[in-house]
Amino acid sequence: MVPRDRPALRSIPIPKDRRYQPRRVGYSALKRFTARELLSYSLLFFALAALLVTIYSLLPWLIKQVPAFAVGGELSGWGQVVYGVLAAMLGFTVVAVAALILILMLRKYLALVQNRYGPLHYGPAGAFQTVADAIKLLVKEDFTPGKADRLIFTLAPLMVFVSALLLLTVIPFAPGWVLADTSVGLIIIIAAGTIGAYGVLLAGWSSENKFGLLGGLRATAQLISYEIPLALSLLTVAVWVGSLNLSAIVEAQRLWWTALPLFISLLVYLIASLAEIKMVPFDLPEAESELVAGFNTEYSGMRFGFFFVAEFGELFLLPAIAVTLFFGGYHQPLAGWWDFADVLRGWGGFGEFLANLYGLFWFLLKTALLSWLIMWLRATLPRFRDDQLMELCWKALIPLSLVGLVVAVVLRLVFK
Amino acid sequence: MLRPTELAPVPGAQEMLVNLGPQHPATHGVLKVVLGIDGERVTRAVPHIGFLHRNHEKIEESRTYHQVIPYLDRMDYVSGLQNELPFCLAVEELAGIEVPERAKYIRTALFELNRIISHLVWIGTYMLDLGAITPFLYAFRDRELALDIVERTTGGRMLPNYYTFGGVRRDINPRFWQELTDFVDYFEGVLPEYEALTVDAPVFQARTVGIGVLPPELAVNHGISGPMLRASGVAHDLRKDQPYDAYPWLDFEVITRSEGDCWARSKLRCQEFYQSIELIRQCVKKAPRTGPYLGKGRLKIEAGRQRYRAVEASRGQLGVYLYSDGGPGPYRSKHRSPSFTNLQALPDLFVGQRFSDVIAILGSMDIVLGEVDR
Amino acid sequence: MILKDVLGALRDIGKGMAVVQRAPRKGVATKLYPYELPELPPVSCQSLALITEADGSDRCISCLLCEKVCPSQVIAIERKRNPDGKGFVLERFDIDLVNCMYCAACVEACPVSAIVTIGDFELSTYDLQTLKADKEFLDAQGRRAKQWYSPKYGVEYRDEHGSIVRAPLAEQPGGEATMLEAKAEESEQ
Amino acid sequence: MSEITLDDQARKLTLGVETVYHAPSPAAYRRLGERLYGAGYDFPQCLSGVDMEYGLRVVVNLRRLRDQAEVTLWLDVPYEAPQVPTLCDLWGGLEWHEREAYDLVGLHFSGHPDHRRILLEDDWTIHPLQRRYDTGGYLIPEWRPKPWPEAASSDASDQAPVEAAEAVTPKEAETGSSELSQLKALSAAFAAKLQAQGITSLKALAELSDEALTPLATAIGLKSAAAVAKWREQARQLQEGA
Repeated sequence: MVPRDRPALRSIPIPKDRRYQPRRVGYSALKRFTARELLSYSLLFFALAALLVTIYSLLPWLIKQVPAFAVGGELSGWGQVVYGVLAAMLGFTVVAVAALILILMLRKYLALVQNRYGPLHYGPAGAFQTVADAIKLLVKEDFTPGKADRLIFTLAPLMVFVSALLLLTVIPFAPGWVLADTSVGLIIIIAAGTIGAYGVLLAGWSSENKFGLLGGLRATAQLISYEIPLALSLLTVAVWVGSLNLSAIVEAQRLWWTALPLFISLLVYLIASLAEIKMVPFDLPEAESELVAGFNTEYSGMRFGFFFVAEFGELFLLPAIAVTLFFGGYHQPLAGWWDFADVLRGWGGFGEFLANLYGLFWFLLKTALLSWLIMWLRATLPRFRDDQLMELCWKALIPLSLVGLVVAVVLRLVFK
Repeated sequence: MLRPTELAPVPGAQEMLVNLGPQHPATHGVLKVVLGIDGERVTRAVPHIGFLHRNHEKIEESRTYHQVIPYLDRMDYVSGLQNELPFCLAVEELAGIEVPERAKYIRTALFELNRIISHLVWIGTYMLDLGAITPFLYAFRDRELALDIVERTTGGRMLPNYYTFGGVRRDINPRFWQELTDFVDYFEGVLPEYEALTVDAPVFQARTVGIGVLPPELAVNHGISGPMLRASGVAHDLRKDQPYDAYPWLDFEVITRSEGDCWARSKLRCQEFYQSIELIRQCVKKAPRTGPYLGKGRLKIEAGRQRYRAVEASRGQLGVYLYSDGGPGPYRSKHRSPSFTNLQALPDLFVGQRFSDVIAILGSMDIVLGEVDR
Repeated sequence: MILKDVLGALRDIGKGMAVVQRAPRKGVATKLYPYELPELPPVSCQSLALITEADGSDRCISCLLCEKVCPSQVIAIERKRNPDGKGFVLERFDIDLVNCMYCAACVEACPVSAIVTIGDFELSTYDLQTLKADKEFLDAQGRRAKQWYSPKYGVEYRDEHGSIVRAPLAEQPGGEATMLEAKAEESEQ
Repeated sequence: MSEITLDDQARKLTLGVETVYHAPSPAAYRRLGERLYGAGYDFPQCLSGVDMEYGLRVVVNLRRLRDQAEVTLWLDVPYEAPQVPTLCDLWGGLEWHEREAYDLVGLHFSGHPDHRRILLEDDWTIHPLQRRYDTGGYLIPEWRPKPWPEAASSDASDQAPVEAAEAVTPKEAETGSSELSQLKALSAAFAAKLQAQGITSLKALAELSDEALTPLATAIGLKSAAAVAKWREQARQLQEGA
């Protein structure tokens, strides 16, 4: 209601020495946040993730191009060493970048549904916020509480992170693009999850903090309990397909996804993986309003960063496993009828590469959709209580996963 | 401070003492509760308050009646306007100041608006306690709209200093009733969303149904008031039982629920949203559009007069005991804050519950530490 | 029975998820504060200021009322007899804006609307001593303020010549009573 | 309210709209409380302590939810014997209010299950809502207790002797105010603490031997020996100047 000839209240000038002086650079860019922006940035990140995964998957081939490391089409002794070092580094990068992207996307998505902007100031529409956060975590003081068990306190975050990293090695991103194409891929997935439970327990225990201990115990109970339905639902896939090799499982889903016959197992897997990620509604181990920060109460700096990256890396990896096992992996939907990848493969050597990229695209798309589902749940739900969590696991999920197993056996006997 | 007896172990329990607070995300301020925990089971709870103590009552001894009012806003800073009313009522009754009808309606409408503001803060922080962040931001989004109305009317958002003896301090702006109507219409539209995210949500129900049941006899004996008492099935509401301002002319029913658990308290507050909306509508309809906003009267209270006057604030019975020695200010004014009295039920409700439930119960009590410690 | 419960629970969860997904339609509620300043109503009491007339003289008549009514006792006034005329002139007018509660009791007590509320909320400082406001600072605040409010005169502002003008009735927040009073004054003129 | 049989000395007052029962003695207060509880006053509203300047008064506001009747209960106790029987076994809601009245006003509630300070720290020494303290928590030097009013006469003689450490016998009545102001010249805070130790003038302070001064300095909170010496020197100079 202020008339035009009079400046509005907002323009009251304040002397400079008394004024709070904000950064006024790039204000026009700040205002541009919309849902469309979110989408376009997610596409960019999508490309970045695809690039990283491509390099990661092409690593053996790249190393073989160096004559010293290749012997008759296979890696030489030194080649193996170089490959091992580079693969570990690249794997770390892939998980870290995936985590950074997912953290940013989660924050942006939560901001979108909560009528706010979210990170906005670093990079276009806040795109580099997580990078800045990562740098901040890296340069923070490496602090250990006085009473903590130093060795375990230091090693625990690494165990959690390595468990996430191990999952990465067995996932086929495209035909042939898999680091360890072992015949026991499913077993490795189960084993890796168990290591993470140890890491969380030791983190809570070694930090000599009551909240940390409570959080660690809660996490252990939760993770170990949910290993069972998780493993059982993974087992149904093995029963149905008849292989523990993930590539073989993906190849078996060219036409029909496993999700259709093994619907029950899929449901169990999704709920159990939510619990494994320790995300709402199963975030009891680090329930902020109850246990301050749970098992990572005493952690700061990059040690906390490892937990954080591992959690969000799992937000990428567990949906990735779900996609691999239940949603046809890198295949486009109904690839058994007509597959664009086959068309691409017809073009020869480079077409093969393009076909793999095409598979990677579908893989990442399905994974992103599943991750988004988890984020959506996180935006909606409060958290369960610890005993309800256990009841859900032991009274609902485990019987349900056994039912799923029986269904898988019966279906296999009938249809194959 | 713990007494030695409190440190003695409970026989048969492997107990760990945990300090819940004073700096803890779920204590809504600086409440400290020493919890004995056996596994996840709470074996004892000893609350410690006073971290925010400012001794308003001593300050008020050296202030005049008018100067006391700004201090009252600081007690329950979530619904600041409500704190001023019992003091104004007590002084008006002692000094015999008449309040014009229009001022009564203005007061009542703002009082109910503050109830909405307060319950919005509660719903947000309670969901935050239970692990959901989204309703918190929705609640604060809508609270801003209500606070804007308060600011346009009184000049302050949370600490308005608006009620005074004989009415209100300054006239409302001409668009006040229209603003109220607009807000109430909007808010009634959003309320189902809150209910879908809170009282109707299955996970919320799993966390709250049957948790922290407060028996009505215990509630009455402990002097518990407000939504906590009404959720236990006791129909005690000072708006109806000892009406003040415009409430005698408004048409409403006291809401009660019989369950007495955390869910009942939450549901009751959601129902009170609707009730407040309805009351504001009635105020808008019935309030005279012209007339004085401040009654005439001489602010002189004889020596030896005393009065205990209470109103039904958003957390319960908010009262003031006023004793006058004939001077220009209160000789002694004791504030009976609902949070302080409701918090006494804490050990009774906590012991035997799980650690997660403790948070749910504490949140459902809806305490404001500024009011507890005064 | 169990299936019905589970399905009902899933339906209710779905309802909540739908609410969350529909929320972005309401738009962004955040104000980017340093870049977007809030539209404060003219009555908003963010800070205090002293008003000087267009010729530079004080409105304040040194009646000490504000000093007396201040609940937190942060106003300190010293005055002396006006050497050329009746009344008093100010020697010192200090407000401790750190301890001030911004209850605006002084503004209501002031018989000449010399002390007013303004909407300047950007007084953040690293040094609290800068908020022990003296008369020069308060005068400067009054000169800088584009509009201000006092219950007696309502919203006022300075026109381009620097003289103080009362805002038109449509803008006055004071309500019907104040408006009618003002109308009566206008009709007299 | 007619169903309550009054104690032999209890007075029923009607102040405005309020009904007040004024108990003459702690025992009568307890009996009145029990009778009110028996009469159905089930909802404890408030319990306040008031410093009446001749003694302390406890005010209990009760409500009966059945018919919304309100009643007030008064008891006056002298400063020397602020013992009040507790009512929190009848109304659990008065427990914290009684603790607060003890904490801020200095009433002692005998029989209270958890008789601790509630808002202030446990090692706080004063009860700030008593009129003898100013807002800084220091003793007001001119403060004098008023004589006990005849109307509210209490059988204070049958009170138990003071046992609690907090029951401060006012020293101001015995000493002249000029001596007090001498002490105040040092520091109001220390003057109050010194008074509690029985030192009422600079002369008494300066004449104190070192052996006697050291525990005194500890008691009033002076930490280092240097601070004690400096402070004592200051007192000596002041006394010489006077």
